[in-house]
Amino acid sequence: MGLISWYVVIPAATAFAITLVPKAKPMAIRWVASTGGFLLVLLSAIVSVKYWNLAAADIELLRTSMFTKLYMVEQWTWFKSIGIEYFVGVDGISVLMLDLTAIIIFTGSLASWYVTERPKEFFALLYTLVTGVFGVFVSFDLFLFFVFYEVAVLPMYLLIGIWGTGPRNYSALKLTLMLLMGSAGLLVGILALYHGSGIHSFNLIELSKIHFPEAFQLWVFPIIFVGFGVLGAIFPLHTWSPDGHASAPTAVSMLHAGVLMKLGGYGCLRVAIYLMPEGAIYWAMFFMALATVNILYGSLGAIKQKDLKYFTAYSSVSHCGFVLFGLLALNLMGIKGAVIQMFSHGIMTGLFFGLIGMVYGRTHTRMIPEMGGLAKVMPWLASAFYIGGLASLGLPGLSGFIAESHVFLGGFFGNQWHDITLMRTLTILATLSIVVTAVYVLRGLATVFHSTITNPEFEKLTDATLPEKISTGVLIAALAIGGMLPWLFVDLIEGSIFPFLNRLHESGMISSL
Amino acid sequence: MRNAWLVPGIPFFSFLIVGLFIRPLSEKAAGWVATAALFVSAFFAYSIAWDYFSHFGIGHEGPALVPWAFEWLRYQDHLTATIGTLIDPISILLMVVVTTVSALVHLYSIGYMAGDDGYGRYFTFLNLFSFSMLGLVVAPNIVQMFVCWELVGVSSFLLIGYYYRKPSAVAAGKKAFIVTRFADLGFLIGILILGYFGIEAFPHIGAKIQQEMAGLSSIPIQAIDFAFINHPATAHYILTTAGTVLGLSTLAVACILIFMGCAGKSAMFPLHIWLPDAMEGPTPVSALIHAATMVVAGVYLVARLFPSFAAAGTPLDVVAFIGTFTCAFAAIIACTQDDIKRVLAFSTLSQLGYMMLALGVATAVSPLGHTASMFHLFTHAFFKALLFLAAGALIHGVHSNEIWDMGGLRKKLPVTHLTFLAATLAIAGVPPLSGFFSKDEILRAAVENHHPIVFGVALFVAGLTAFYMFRIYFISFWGDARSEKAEHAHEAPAVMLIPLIALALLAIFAGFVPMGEYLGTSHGGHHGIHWNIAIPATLAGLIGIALSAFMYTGTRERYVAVARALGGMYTVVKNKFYVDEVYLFVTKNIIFHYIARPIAWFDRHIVDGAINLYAWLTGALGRGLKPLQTGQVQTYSAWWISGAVFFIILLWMKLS
Amino acid sequence: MTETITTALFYIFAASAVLLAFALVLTRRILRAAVWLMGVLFCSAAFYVLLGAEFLAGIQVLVYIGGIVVLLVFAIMLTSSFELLDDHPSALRRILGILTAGGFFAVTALALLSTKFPVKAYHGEAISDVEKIGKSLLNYGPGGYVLPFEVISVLLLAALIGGIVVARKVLVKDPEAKS
Amino acid sequence: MNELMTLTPGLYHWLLLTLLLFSVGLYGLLTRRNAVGVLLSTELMLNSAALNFVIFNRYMAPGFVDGSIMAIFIIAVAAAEVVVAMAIFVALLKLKKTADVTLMNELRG
Repeated sequence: MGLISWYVVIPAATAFAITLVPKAKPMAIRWVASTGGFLLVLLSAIVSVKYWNLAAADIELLRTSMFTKLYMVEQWTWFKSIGIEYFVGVDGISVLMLDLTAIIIFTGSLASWYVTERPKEFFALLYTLVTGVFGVFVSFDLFLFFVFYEVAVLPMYLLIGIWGTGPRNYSALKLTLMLLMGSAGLLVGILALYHGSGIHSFNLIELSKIHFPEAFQLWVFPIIFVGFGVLGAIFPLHTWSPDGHASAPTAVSMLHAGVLMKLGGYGCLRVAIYLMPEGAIYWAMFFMALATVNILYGSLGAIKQKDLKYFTAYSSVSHCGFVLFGLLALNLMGIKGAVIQMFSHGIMTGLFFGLIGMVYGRTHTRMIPEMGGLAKVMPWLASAFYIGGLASLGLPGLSGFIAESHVFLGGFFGNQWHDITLMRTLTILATLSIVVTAVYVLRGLATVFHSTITNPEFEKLTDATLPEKISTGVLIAALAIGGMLPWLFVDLIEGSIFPFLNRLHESGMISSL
Repeated sequence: MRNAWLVPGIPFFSFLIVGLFIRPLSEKAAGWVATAALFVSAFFAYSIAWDYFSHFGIGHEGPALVPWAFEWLRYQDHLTATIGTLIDPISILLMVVVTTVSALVHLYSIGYMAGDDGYGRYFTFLNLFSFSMLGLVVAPNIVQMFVCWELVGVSSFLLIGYYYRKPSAVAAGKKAFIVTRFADLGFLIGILILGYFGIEAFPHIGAKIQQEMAGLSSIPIQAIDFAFINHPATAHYILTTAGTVLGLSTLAVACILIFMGCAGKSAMFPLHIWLPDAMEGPTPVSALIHAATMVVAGVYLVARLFPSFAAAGTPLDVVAFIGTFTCAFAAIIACTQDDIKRVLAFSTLSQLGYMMLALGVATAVSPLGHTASMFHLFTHAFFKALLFLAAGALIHGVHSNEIWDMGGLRKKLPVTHLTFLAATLAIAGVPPLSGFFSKDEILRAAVENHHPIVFGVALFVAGLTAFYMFRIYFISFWGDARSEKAEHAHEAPAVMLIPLIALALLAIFAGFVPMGEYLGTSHGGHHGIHWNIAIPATLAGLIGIALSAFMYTGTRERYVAVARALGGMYTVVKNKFYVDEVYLFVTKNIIFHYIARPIAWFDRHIVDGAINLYAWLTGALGRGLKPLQTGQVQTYSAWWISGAVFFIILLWMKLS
Repeated sequence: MTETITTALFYIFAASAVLLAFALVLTRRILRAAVWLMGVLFCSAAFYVLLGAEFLAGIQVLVYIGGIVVLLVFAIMLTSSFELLDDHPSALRRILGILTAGGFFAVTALALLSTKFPVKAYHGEAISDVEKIGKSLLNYGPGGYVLPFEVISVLLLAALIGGIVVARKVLVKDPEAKS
Repeated sequence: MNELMTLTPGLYHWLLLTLLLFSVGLYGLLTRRNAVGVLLSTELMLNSAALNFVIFNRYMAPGFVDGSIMAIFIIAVAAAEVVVAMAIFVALLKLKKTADVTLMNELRG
């Protein structure tokens, strides 16, 4: 069993181990969960280093190749008759995503240290969910990809339904139904690809060798893109995100906003754009306009939010808009920016939701107007919140800036298939968001943390405890390293983005002939 | 030259060490370590200046070296953001100014902030600010400039909002950050344009420039380096190939957008509202950030991109116009303010207007304005920092900002009084002191480049400056103590006085530094004074002083009569022409009320509503079909038979 | 001559059967409806005779009228204590009933009339020769009905027991309800 | 359609007759509110069906007796059906205190 399969085995084993731990000892449950998380972080570190050495040699080769080069590949036939196989491997983009997920699940399980209500089922479900997410990022067989995708989406209903707060049944139901609606579209798309391709296999690499007829691509691309877009909170279908996150418990919204929404962006890139370049070129402008709406709409919507979680949910809708915007710029900087934004926004939202959970654990209210002057009482949490806020508004020195500068440059430089002035106006509209983000971040944080303490019993609140300090510390470190030393992972990604561009150029040539 | 990176490096490492390790241990030590770091960095700045000028000599344009740089972030092949240090005359000048003023302010803060509970946090942020300002000064490319630009903005936000328990301070911090952030939007779009056309031009002229610059920089020139952007070939390429936008050439549009960023940071007219409110922060912060260093960043950026501004032409006129207008506008308002720090803030605005208009009047052919602006920046940093620190000592003694609470402090705070007097004389442009020389250079530049209106306004403002500066001097130091607090005001502790005295000396002797020589832009090096400009300037100053002496020293309340005489005009000016209220109205009503709220409502009801409607529809459909199941056998059989009949008919039609 | 007599008899009995049927369906009082049913069954017994199935006519009268209808009348008498003896269906049910039944009648009539039935000439062969019926009932070769014969006996037994069980259980419970 | 023209009762006359009886029975089944009324209508329909067998036997297969046997079986089944129906009816009557079929709609949606 190679290194990569451990990514699926460890979380599944942790989930199983948690079910074995007796109900009476919640402490043991938390320790098992955290060790599971820690192992995953360790594993992702090893894999990243290993990938780094392996991939360094091939960057030149990849500049011209048409197919992503996978490393540490494992392949076993699963259903021979239909051509489904357990085909697992990793390339630059998935390594980054795996690191993100490992960090978020580790900090997530630490942040939910104080879940008192049935911790056993909570952590078991949490780790099944994460198994699904890991599975998606490593699998390169479309069917396996879809199976893990469903495993990632379904536990969400139970997690929000049981441990959530506020109108949890409504939002859990709404969230799951909308995501399933998206994945239904996805299934249609995948089957269309399977039948359209003529070869008898779901293998992504084999499928990428086939040139699908343009008419076929024109209708399959939007279905798959929207299928993933629902999870990436694309404009009209984003309403599940504010409600879903507002009623989800801390670790779940950390995982969901931090990682699951990245599944949407990752899927759009890996399946939609990779297999159907002409479709991507045809539909790019339409979805890019939607993404710009996403960006501005999300950030403007966040200004007037009263509840901290809605506030962050709208901001993550806006940041996910950046991911889609970057992807659709269809040039090197755009896609690279989108991938970095996936990583940096994942960490940021993880930090934000973790902190909101901790503040909620103390003040038992998430309404911004009701809170005030908390900085005096909990300086660590306040400064962590501020660092998260500054990262989200794209302060250089934190990873937000790297991603946003890439996306803006990508959007502004445009590509040879689309009208440059249209892309530039969309980019300038997107840049407006850095001001609007600054407005709502500072407004929100200033009211919550600064000026005088609103109600007296906040005086007695305590600052962060050790597990909380570790989880926020790890996340802040990831943000800072991502921001100050970008060359560590930017080359990691560039190698695996060139194939996407070569396929676009090559197919662009054909469609323009 | 190799250790140029130490100048920004030391404050950065001391920021990390103090912030993470020393602050939790002992606040006192944090203060001293931070100050020591700044002094060491100042020492290195001086040594670099010394090496540079001894190596390349003075009197001619020194080369722009990039002795140390590393590849930070690779966007595209020739578009790599490097982090490095660019050493050339103006960056050395800025380095010297920033490190000196910052070191002295750190020393001063030890006294001023003693006993404050956020003491360690204050020094950490001050170090962060010094690092980002120095990073900005030595930036070799426009991306590092933008990165440090934002970091400077954040540290000013953190420092203004230092007293976070005071809602007004928090609001002021927020306002400052958002306004500068809005201005940085222009800067960012300017970078995007320059980056795009830089990449387009690179294949054609990149190789030639790289080869030219080979000796100077340790790594190959990228498309966003200043050396590349300012190169005449690039400007020529952009002017010829890139199209025009709204009638202006693309280079002009880029430069104007970048100037928007500078206007935000240097608080030029439309974006000046945040500077007066920024006085909420501690006084040393105002002295360092909002007088000497951060606000001049805008002027420095325009100076840094001067060749492309000059090549594009129209942006320089915009700079000149905005500079002159702000200069006059701020000076008028300064005459009516009561809070000593607000007066100094508006005077800074006006002096920045001076620097901008000096740059605006300069042209590629006769860059005298460019030198004058840099010289004024040099001298202004010292006497304005001194003014703020002295005001700090006053506030420290009298515990109130209002000048009307002070009075007759001559005897109680002698050292502060003398240093304050020296600075006021300097800013008023009285001959022997530094203000006179730099203002004279600016006026000469205005005259030589045939800008009579600018010269007239500058002259008028020189008088106004003298007037409002001596107004606060006479009110706070002369006459008798107006409030009991002023009665037992006490002199500031020694650690605060040393920086005052040092700055006073600098303010007095800075004028004699032959700036033209160093910046290598004054032809023939005749540095002498041009009497045909000096006399009217000094006269204007003296008239101003006399006028304010007449109004504010006498026992009778002459200024009340004048205020009443001006009537409505006076109140309008006192309320800063209601610009703040306009901004507040726009943001509060227009943006929050008419855009953000409807979007939040729209999202909650329409988009969300659509999804809920869809859910309700399926439910309603289900409920609709329910009555079909009546439970009575007969209805079922009736349905059954009519169904059979229907199909038989269908079959019948099909068969026949 | 016998031809015209049979035609006349056919029309008499047909008319009376239809009238009785309509009466059965439309009367308000159930008891009367039972009597009309008896009348219809007598007419159909006559039809059997007209068709040459005398044996069947006998069975019809004996079993059907004698047994089943008597049982029905007996049941009606037993439940006469309950108020709903007269039955007046609402207008809507009537219309629906007419429509459905009419529709059915029209469609089936059309279908019957439009199909060509291979009618064979009838030369007086007995269609209900008792000896032949008896033989075929017990004949277990091809065309024999021994299996259905056995099954029908089982069915009758089951119905008998079922009827008693369902009815008796209620009676037992009934006394408590009464007291 | 033209066989109907002659007066002497041919196959189609008989078929129309039984069909009419069956439809009247159907009408009764659908509209009767009293359970027994429904039973009576079903008896009528069963009887017309048995009649049909005999008719077809007479006109289509004179030599055979299958039609009559089927008629006999129908009568047997009708008997069984009535017994069970009446038992249920009596039980329901005791339980619901009414014979009105329309009230017995517990199984509605």
